[in-house]
Amino acid sequence: MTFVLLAEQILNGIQFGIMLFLMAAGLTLIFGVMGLINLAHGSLYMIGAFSAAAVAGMTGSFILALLAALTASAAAGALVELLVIRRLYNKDHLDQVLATFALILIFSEGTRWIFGSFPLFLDIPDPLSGPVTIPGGIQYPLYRLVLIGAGLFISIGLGFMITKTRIGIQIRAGENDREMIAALGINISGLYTLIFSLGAALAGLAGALVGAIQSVQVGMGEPVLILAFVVIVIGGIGSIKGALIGALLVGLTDTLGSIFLPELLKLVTDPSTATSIGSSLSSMAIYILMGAILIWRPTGLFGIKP
Amino acid sequence: MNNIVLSTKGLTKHFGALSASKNITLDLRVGEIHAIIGPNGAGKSTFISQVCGSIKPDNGTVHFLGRDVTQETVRDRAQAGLARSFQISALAMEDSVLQNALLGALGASRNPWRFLSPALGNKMLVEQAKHALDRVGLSDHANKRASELSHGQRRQLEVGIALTLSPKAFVMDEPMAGLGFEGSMKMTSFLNRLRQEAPILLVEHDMEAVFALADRISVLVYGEVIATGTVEEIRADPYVRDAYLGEEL
Amino acid sequence: MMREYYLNTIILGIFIIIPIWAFIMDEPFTITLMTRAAIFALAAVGLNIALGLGGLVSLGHATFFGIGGYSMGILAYHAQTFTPLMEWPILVSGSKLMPLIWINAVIMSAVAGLLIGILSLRTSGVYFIMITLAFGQMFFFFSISWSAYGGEDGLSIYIRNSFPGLNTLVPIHYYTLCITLLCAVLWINSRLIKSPFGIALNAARQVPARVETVGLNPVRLKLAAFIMSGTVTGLAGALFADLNRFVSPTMFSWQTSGEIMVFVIIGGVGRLFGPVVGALVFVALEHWLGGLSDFWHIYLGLLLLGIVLFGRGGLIGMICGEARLHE
Amino acid sequence: MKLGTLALKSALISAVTVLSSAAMAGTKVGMITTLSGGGAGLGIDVRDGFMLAIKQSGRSDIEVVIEDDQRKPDIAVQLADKMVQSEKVDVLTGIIWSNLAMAVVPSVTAQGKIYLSPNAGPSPLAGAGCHPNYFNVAWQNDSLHNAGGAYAQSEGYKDVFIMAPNYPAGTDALNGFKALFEGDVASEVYTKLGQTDYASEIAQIRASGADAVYFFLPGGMGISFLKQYSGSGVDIPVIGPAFSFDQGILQAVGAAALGVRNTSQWNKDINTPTNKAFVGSFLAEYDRLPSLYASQGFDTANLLLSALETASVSDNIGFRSALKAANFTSVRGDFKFGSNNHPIHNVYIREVVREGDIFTNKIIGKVLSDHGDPYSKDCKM
Repeated sequence: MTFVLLAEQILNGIQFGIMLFLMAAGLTLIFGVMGLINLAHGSLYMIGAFSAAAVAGMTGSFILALLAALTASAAAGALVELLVIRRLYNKDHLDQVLATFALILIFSEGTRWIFGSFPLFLDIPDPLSGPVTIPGGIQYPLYRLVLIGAGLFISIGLGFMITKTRIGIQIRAGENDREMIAALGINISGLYTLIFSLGAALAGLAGALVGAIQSVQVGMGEPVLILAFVVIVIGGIGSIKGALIGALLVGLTDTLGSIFLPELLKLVTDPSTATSIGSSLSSMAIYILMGAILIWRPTGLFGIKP
Repeated sequence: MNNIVLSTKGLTKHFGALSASKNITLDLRVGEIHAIIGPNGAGKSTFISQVCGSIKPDNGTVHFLGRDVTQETVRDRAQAGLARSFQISALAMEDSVLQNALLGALGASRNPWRFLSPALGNKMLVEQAKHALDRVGLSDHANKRASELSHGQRRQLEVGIALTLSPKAFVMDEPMAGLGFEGSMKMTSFLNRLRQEAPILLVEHDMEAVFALADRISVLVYGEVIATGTVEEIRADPYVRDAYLGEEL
Repeated sequence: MMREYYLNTIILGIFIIIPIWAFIMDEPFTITLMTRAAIFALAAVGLNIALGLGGLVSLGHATFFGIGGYSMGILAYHAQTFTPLMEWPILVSGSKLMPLIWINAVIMSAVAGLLIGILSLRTSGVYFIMITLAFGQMFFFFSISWSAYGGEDGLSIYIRNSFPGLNTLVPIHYYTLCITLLCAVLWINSRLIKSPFGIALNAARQVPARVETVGLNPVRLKLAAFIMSGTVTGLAGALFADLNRFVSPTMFSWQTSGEIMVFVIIGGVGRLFGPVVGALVFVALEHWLGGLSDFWHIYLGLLLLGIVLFGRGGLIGMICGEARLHE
Repeated sequence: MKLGTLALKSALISAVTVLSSAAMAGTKVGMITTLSGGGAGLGIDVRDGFMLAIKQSGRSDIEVVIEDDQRKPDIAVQLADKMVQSEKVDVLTGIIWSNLAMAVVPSVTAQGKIYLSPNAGPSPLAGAGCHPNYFNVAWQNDSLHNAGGAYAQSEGYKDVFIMAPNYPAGTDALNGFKALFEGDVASEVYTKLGQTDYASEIAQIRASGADAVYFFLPGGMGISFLKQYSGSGVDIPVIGPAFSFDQGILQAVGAAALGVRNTSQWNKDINTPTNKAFVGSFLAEYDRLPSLYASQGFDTANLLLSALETASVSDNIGFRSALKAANFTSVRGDFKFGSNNHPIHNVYIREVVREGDIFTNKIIGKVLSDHGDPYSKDCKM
């Protein structure tokens, strides 16, 4: 295991984590402020990826594709919030899980109906394709570096928005005390719609950005959704800081686990078994991590104690 | 002093910078009603929660029946015979009044692990529950859903559940709230008789009831007991009048 | 509003009349569909113990469904290949006998329920939903890579396991077994609701603080409910595997957990026959809507959404109104 | 899910068929295949290839019932029950995936039905679990991986990085590769099934110093890997089985796949009249180039048709020997069944090229001739 390989893997883990954060940030905000579990967040990720792929296919422009992803997912988010989600705020978690599970079915089948069962493709724009050499002699795909940069930029922006702006103050007020924002005379339903479509836009952006290095297909959102849930549960639901740390933790555990676990096992057993068991363990690793953290701290790392 | 059933010594609890209880020392003796009064936010509920075990104190001890129970759970204390009624009704609202009372009887029997025989077919449990309902005047409502009870009736059921436990001491958080005049009168006379069965630590806002019932009164202000004494002593205490009773008297 | 009792009788009637009709008309596939509905119903009745009575929103009940399935798969696989299941410390061989498989499924699910329950019940609310989901995912990924028993490919059992006195390969015989088990569990469940345990559990769901102040342990009550719930769903898993003569990691997937939950919700949470109605409606929709449109999941989604938003208490709630008190 | 029942009934033609001795009562075929969800493209191609051959035969006494298994084993099993119990079919076919085949085939063959596999060839069904009612018209799963190993050997690669998802077909794939490859394995990596990001594996490839990469990543996994690989700057040559480079999927992979060598028993440029006619008529009928899967569906139907010429399905033993004779012209060229009813055929190496706007394959050489599978020795029937 050379330094170069290790450094590259850490970068991979960070890149994965940052993309998870874009998903998780929306989820955790929506839960923190509105108290809603949204399983359909993965569908918004998928909507972002499909809109980007469709627009890129028509215009050939990656920028337009990203804009389309943002607009489409934010619009879908706002629409869903107005039609369905706002009726769920006062219901229990069970109803929320079920209703948003129903939304997954509707979105997935609807997308399949419109775009068919075959995967779409979205290419990395030429200026961003290919590898670059970064200090330390590491060759790394430029696009992935851009993803890390973009993700960090958005995280900082989000942090700024939450701590410094009027909207952010309202959001934090809403997390602490829902009645308080009503007392402050803030238009709650407007604020809720705004937060929901902000979360949706972040998910859609993540879908489009990641879609360029993966295949864009129906059902792409659910695996990411589950990971994003793992992230916010580890971080503590409602905490943006927790989501960021949780996302990086999950990204690094997943990436490094799949490399180190087989290597570690090779010390005690033959290579073939080691690879096989090692990769099984690594696919369970983040869930084991999550289970362990919840058993240690039942409300996650930065969660509010009951 | 073996007529002391329940006592606290130096109970102290901080929530961040706020001290909810400061060095509270008081006791509850056989056959008495000891009332805790104080303005809103004085720390009465926090104190009761520490007595019953749902909040652990930072400092100080709770003794029940001569035993240090400070580290014991709510359940341990309940099983030892400490019965609590809640300020905000904690009832199984979807269930019938009788089922709520049955829960108490079930707790007293300490054996909920019976899976196939209907609880209503168990004579002993049902008798116990019905008897308790009878005593708090809810027999006519036994088959109503708890959610259909009036606010006052819910308070009565709270006390009824406590009764099924045949406890050694009661801790009651505002049992008169919402009872109305007649209800308050009935409850007052009921508690008056109940003290012979087991002493009552009573938190109450209804001063008339408190002065009618209490053998002793402790006044809690900002988490501190500023005075303890008989009704007359408390009425006469200028400090108490100043801090709390004000023009009410 | 119809009395729930009458509705339940009608539902049981459907489960008896349709298969008999199908048997007379020689429509074995209809019997297979009814068997599927009965097994799904059993799985959901299991979940309903945790969900409806205990208030435990478990998004990981596929764990038990899968454990039941693999109990059947592993035992039958060893019997089929004449290899011992275990040689040390004692020799254990596989089995193709259903009662043995069922007992094994129940015990394994109970053990899993105990372990998962103890850890998960430290949390509550959303965290509970998510930790049960995480356990489900652990089992899912483990089963995918457990190559000894087929991994992702799953295990195929060539001939359905046997039950003394019946030819289980005949659809009506196997159906009889499944419906008998379903009825037995429903009967136990109806007793359970009214038992001292049921009353205590019911209160533990609504007001855990009250349960604690009468000296009972609400977490332990919920744990017991979670274990019972798991064993019933595990039993259903063993039956499902035998219906298909096949087990695979799909049984562990979170979509399976979601579907079991959907059965309960469609029918009505906490209602004795809620899961049964839900499973029946689901299998019927799958069959009829699936025949009409490729995209039948859209309609299923809309139906679910309608029930959550507008129908309090699922289909049973819509027909019979609010649940009656258990008198 | 009933997508379409094709019953070509015409009084005139059926009168003719009644006269032809073989299939008096008509033949009912049940096709269970994947028509929705991930991997639907494969099922659609098998179906279209199969139905094209049935249509070209002009026979009206063959009814094909088609159902969608959604790539879920339990649905497939349920459909198989329905086909056998309710539709009462004589022959089953269509399954794409090995795990679904393992769930369905043993039980339907045990119930006396004929099963013709147009795609999956899991090793248990070729070895100890073989059955006289089971015929595989595509390949045994190892076939293309054996060829991958043989090709790497013939190219003189010394140190190969091999990779597959962590599931039985993945393990089989890598073992299949190693069977005919004598050089070193730089590293053997198992990825998660359904994995979409291969950054970590690509980093390992970069660090490994291997002189070639062999990978088996079916479906969307292959698309993701190739797109990421081509953007990573690693330029170690890549070899794989046909599955990730087939006609249906190549357009999604795009230029990233250009130049990749892959193994296949068929390609559209195999120069036989049968194949040319197939490619032309498929293009005319469906307005797209046929894929490997379409060719397998077409072969499967033609095998069935050839057997129906000489025997009736009701005569199980006679029909089986008619199938075993494989008296039809496969679009892949030479074809016969081995003792375990699995194909013995040639396997070629192809290269991904661009023809106008379309990415496609061309054959650049033959890797294995008359290749069977190693499991036939375990098959006792």
